[in-house]
Amino acid sequence: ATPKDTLVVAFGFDDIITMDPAEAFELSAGEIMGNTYDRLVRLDPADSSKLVGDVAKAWTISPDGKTYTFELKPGLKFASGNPLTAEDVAYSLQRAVMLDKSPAFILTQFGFGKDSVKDKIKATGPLTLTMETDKAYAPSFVLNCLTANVGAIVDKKLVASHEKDGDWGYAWMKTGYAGSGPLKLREWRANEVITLERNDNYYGPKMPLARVLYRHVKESATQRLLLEKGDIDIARNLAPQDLAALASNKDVKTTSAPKGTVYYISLNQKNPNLAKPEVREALKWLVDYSAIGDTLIKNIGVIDQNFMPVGLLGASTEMPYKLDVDKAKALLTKAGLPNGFKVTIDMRTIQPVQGITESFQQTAKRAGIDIEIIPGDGKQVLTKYRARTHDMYIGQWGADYWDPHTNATFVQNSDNSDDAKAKPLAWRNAWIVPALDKMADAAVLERDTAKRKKMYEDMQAEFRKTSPFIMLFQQTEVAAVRSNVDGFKLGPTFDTNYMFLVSKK
Amino acid sequence: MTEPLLVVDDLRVSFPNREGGRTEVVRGVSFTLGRERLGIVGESGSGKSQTGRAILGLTAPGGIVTAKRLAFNGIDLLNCPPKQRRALRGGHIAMVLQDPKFSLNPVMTIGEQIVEALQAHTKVPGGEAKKRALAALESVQIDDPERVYQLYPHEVSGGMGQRAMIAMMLIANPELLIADEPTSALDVTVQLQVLAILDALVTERGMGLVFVSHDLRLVSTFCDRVLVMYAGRVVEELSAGGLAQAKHPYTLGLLNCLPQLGEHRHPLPTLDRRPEWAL
Amino acid sequence: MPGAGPARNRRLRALRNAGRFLVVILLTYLGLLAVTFFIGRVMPIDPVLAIVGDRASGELVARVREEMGFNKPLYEQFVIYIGKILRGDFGTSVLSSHPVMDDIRRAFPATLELATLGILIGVGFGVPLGVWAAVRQGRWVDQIVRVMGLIGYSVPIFWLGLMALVLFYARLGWVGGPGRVDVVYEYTLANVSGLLLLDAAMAGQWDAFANVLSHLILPASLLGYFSLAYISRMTRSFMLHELSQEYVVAARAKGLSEARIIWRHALRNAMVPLVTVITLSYAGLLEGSVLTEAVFAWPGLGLYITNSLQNADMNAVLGGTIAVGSVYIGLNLLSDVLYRTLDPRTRSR
Amino acid sequence: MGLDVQHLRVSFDGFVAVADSSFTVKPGESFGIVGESGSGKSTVLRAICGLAPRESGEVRLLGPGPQPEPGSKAFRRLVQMVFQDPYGSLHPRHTVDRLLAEPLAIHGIGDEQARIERALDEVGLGTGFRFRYPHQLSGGQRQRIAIARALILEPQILLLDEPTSALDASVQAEVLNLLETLRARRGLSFVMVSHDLAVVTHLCERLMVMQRGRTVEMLASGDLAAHRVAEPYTRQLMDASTGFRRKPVIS
Amino acid sequence: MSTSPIKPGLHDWLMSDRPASRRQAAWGRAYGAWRVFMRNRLAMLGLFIVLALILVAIFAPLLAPYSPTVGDLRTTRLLPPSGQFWLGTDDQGRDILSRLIHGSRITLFVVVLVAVLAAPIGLLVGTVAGYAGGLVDATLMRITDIFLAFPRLILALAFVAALGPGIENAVIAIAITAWPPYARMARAETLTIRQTDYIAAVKLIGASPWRIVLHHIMPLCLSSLIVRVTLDMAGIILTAAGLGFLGLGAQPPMPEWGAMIANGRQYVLDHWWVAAAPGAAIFLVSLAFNLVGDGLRDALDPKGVK
Ligand SMILES: Nc1ncnc2c1ncn2[C@@H]1O[C@H](COP(=O)(O)OP(=O)(O)OP(=O)(O)O)[C@@H](O)[C@H]1O
Ligand SMILES: Nc1ncnc2c1ncn2[C@@H]1O[C@H](COP(=O)(O)OP(=O)(O)OP(=O)(O)O)[C@@H](O)[C@H]1O
Ligand SMILES: [Mg+2]
Ligand SMILES: [Mg+2]
Repeated sequence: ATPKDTLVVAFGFDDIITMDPAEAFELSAGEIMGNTYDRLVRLDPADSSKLVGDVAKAWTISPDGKTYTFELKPGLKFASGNPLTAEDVAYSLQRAVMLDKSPAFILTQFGFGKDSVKDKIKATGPLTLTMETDKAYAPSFVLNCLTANVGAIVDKKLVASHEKDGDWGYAWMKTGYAGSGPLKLREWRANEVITLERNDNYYGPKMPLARVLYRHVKESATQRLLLEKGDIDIARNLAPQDLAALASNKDVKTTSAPKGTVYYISLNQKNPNLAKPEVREALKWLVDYSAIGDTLIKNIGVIDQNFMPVGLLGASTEMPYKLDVDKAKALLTKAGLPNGFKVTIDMRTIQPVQGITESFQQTAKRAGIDIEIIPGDGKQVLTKYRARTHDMYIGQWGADYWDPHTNATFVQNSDNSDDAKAKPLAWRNAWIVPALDKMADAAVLERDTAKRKKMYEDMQAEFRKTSPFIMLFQQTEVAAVRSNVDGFKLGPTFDTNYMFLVSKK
Repeated sequence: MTEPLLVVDDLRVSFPNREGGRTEVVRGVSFTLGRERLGIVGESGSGKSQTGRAILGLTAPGGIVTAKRLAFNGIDLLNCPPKQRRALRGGHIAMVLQDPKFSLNPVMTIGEQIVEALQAHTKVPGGEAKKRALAALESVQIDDPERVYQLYPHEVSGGMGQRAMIAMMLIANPELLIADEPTSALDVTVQLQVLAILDALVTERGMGLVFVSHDLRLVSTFCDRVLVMYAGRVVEELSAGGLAQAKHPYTLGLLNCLPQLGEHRHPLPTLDRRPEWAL
Repeated sequence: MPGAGPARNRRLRALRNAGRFLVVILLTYLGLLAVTFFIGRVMPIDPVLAIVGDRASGELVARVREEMGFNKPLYEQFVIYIGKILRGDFGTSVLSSHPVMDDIRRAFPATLELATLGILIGVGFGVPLGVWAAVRQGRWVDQIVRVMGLIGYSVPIFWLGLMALVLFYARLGWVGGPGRVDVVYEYTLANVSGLLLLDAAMAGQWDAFANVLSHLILPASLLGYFSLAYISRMTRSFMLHELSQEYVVAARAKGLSEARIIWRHALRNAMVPLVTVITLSYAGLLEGSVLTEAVFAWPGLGLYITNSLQNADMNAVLGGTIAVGSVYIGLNLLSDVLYRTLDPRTRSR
Repeated sequence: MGLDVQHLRVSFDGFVAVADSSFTVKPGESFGIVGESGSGKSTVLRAICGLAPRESGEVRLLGPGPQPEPGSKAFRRLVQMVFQDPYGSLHPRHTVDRLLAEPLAIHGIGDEQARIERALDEVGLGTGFRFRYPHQLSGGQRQRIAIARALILEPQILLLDEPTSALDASVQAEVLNLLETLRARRGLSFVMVSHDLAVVTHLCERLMVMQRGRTVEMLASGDLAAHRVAEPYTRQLMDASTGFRRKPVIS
Repeated sequence: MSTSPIKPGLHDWLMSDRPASRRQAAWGRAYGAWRVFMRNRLAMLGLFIVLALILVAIFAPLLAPYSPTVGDLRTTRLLPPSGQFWLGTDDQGRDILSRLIHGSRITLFVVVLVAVLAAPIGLLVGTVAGYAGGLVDATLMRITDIFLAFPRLILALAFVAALGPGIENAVIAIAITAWPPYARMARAETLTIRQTDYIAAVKLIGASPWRIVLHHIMPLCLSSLIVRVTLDMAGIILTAAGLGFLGLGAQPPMPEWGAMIANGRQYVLDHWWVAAAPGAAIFLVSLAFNLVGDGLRDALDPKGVK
């Protein structure tokens, strides 16, 4: 059994590489950041489609749409006891830009450069802060980006005290903690345990429990046994069959939420066969969507044929494709490949990806397409994908921040050369459609939300028809929870899986 | 005592063969032994060692031993309980094995192995046992018993190993010793020393000795009686100094074929084995 | 041979042997380093990806690659790599953000504890079973030991592990579940050596000790069962050889009891080759068993190294390799020493 | 062909097995070496044919014309050796046929079949043994095969390392007779090692007595038969070979 | 007692004490070994299983009731063993029995290839090192040590990663990690063999070192090697399986037994048959190889053949 004042969570978190919000970009790390750091604004825990102020009490946008002024809540304190001021906020955002780690682009896309950030983001008073963007972006876009972990507020005094050789405290922050969130990080032992404790300095409602302990448990079956036995309170990485088995257990309930992660198969346009529009379409008719949805991803995902996951602005539920071998065959004949062709697919050996790939292989075979599966593990498949040397690739894309623009990567590609600077997903599949690219650029500047939504819907309509992406499903995160645990709710992103609301009976 | 020390009547030892049947390697050997020296000679494979082993009950697994009578001091060896048999071994009947190089446990010191033999039969405290072991080593004419006591078998020469083996087998004062070619691995000079030790034991302690060898001349100068074996049978029995009376062509052949110092026989006479000998 | 001459000779020889052994160790380490380096280069995994993740832009990847020195010529990288290691700097693990040596110091005791108990179980049951099978060669006991051993060898360990968990943990509740210790003890148990059993015992926290043991016993038994198969098989074959030796006949001729002959005489000789088998099995367990560690949520070396390799976290892989290599070298030395003490023939001359 | 050994010295890892040994074997002569176990007899033979490391000293073949170096392939055709242990000197997995064919193959001598059959005949075994394995042969038969193998290259000098000490008395006589016949037929030179004086004097004209790696005495067989020996050690050996004599019991 | 399946004339010809030709002698020896082997009932059982495996592999398409690669997600997924699917179905709705039958080919392929690759490498390295001694020995043994000291799975993983996935590469990777123990064993044996008189005798005849190693030493190390390799078969299958777990063995949907087990791992708690069936198959085959190995040890013992 678990201690009364401790929430024990079994969670596979071997992806975490750092605890620095300016660098942390992994899903599991996002959850820790979400619980331990405050930011200017965050998604409303009660209704995640709404934005609410976190440390910001209010904000205004200048008429030209370029200057944002935030007013902070008064009397805030960090876990360390230091007061939280506008200075800290400015420092935190500047720090993220200066360090320029993976998630920094979320901020720098607004035109903050290493040399200009100090001028563009600055504290204008103890509790006021201004931020100046280079263009008049859609405000929802800007604010959504600020909910990301990279916008987390760190304790300037504390971080500065650990600074070495002007590293902005980077070395210390990898495992250190300098936040003000509802929980504070006590310890992170990679692949072993993460311990969060209640932060008594938190401005909001205090967590009813004293601590949250994450234990790294990889195997779904192991998590299930632990949960059944009551040695953990929440199991986070259960496979469909284990979820199904737990459904009949009185002591356990499940909760789920659609996540911003979509799974897809992509077709490299460098492959002459895959570059044919008819082939692209034919392959979309060769996935047995409904069977996959009812079996392999049951409970953990829902079929989705659009690149925008449900929950984001402009998401679509159009699903024109289903398994239709005859149609695919006709398209292949039209493409001059009546007898099919041979092609490879790179796949990570994890479920449900492998099951889906094998199913796809079987259905494609029925139209004469011979798919060779190239399995790989860890970063191996990814290395190949990023080098564009694959034929087909199956994988997932998770939202970087809670705004539709995060998935424009599916359509944006302005430079298709091998040494292009930005390498979005469209580039990785050598797909270049200038019209869509432009439309994506325009959408972030559209300040009318309704119009902006329409733009994304149009993009997706085109995308469904011609893109070399076979969109498969949107992930649903499911957690199995012991029945004595209350208040646990999964958010649309990992950053919004709030643990501090949980209590135990 | 009415019965002799050892009675062997129609001893047979057989092993399974590859054809699925059994082959008798000792075929009806009979003799009795008092407190005397009995020699057994024969060529390699004639069944000498198997005879000795059968008496101690050390026939290899798979072998079957039968006899009309096999008795030691009136105890029927074939039908007595295994526990009694084991108590007899070493304590009352001992055997010096053919090859000292392989008969000593390579990872135990000579001393340990001797003490162990003693303590298997009598309750002797450690200190006393060591003393007795040293005495035993000395009795087989080992010059520096203290040192040899601590040596491992590989650290002693063949002659010393053989003597240690004899000391080990004699320490429990057996009434009967079966010595299986105790000298064939040794130098001529050492050979004689070992024989002298055995001889003294018989004359001084009144022990019975079965001496196995393939060297007829040596055996006949050493033993009171000699059995000549061929193909698992005793083909002739000779008394000491009775070599001249030997009649069996095999015995005669054995006697003849050795080169002798100062003799010129070119070519040497050889044995012409006749199939009827083996019948 | 007494006298000053041989004694000095012996000392000289000992010195020379020690020197030779040192060179051997150094060469082995160098080889390990070179092979690890080579592996790092041939792996078709971009190490930068472990740092920046999937969603980073091409620009960032290029920049980090340069920062990490991955675009220098190979020989230069190798020199830098060797130079750092000579200074004792094994670098920082990309994945855990900790110095690699810290990680190893955490992961290794977990594996060590598991492997040690495992090998104790393996030897404790394997050797007697092997002896028994040898004594009863060809009889049903022999067959049962064989089949039992082979099952240990061929049944997938995760399957056995999960089934054992279901039975002994979930149903019967006899043992602790996955993980090294109950959550309650997570921050109350003294942590000095990282070997929780030892730490608990030294701090006198006997309830914690019992808890640690209850978590340890199942995976350790499993590993023990796994090594038992091999150990019992080899014990049997060595014992068969020993039991057919003349000295066994001689021991019988002395009138020793069968038990003494088997355990004192034959087994003592069989132990000589057996120590090598046992130490090699132990080394195998100390490499860490990825699957056992996964099933039992055991934060050990096997998972650490595998995970690092799959993310091309080569510093960590190197640290792990050095740890495993050192264990191997150490155990080799140990088996050498044991061999020498067990077999007097190797001692003198 | 004869053999000349001068100041031979052999040591193993610091241990001197043969300190200083010199002797000459005339062509066609049979020369014996006797001594206790471990005195270095085998080592002398092994050093002659290059199986033991020669630390110093010289080994030469005596005969007309230039002579091959010890250890060379040509030397091997002229000097062959028969080992002490008939059980250990034949490869356990090779048939007699293979054992005998091997030297022919190495030296590129044709006419295998005939030569093998002839060699088997010569050692009195006949072709029935041709496809047997060593473990299917008795000790005497093995020693005959070993002799056949040594002879199949038609050497001039045969080194015999206790060729009969592992054999029964009766078999020993057969092997000794065989060696004698072969020597007469082929005109071979023998160097024979044994610890049995009777055996050595039976076969050799001259002999050398060794003790602890040194030559103790060099004498002719006739001297021995007539008990004309100088060294006490030789005398001791001589006495021992007459059999066991019980010391008078002191009562 | 001996029941000979061979007619008396042939039997006599084979068992002849005096074979007339090399061929007859060789056949006779093989026949003798076979007779010894045949008398070992357990070894025969093992051989029977191995032969059955070979036959199953050869006739897999005829024997398998269903396709090994095609299943129906909707209707036949994860069905327990029944009259229709004797061993049940897997998560793709494929018949497990059919997969096992087809997988026997791969298992055989792996086992044979590893044996063919690793054993000779180990044998060669070990015998050469043992016979040559000195620098050659030191160098070869250092290399062996490094390979031994290296975490095996890492080495295999790295090689597979470098060579790319696929069962052939997995086999190569396993072979690369499997040879060092054989080398050590062969070296130890060589060290004793090279001291023997029969090696001295062939040296005397003038045989070159290579000839001695290849013709005289290797054959002697061979029997213990064969025994050891057959004992290792289970280990080999399972290492392949281990790579399969990590996704680096066979390419899906190949019915490799290890990969099948790996796949079953997820369903162990509720659908035990998915992993149990291939597990039992591996057990049976490794038991068979083990029994054959023991039988071979007896039959190859030089003193065992009359
Ligand atoms: N365990 C066994 N299985 C089968 N046959 C055996 C076994 N032990 C011995 N023999 C056979 O028994 C016969 C007699 O062997 P024994 O050892 O008594 O001969 P020996 O007269 O002592 O000869 P040696 O002088 O060589 O010692 C031999 O033919 C031998 O092969
Ligand atoms: N390869 C070797 N390494 C070390 N020492 C050796 C070696 N070969 C022989 N010796 C030693 O050299 C000495 C002489 O040995 P050698 O074999 O020549 O004796 P021997 O006179 O033939 O004895 P035996 O009658 O027992 O055959 C012995 O003490 C032996 O231990
Ligand atoms: Mg005998
Ligand atoms: Mg010798």
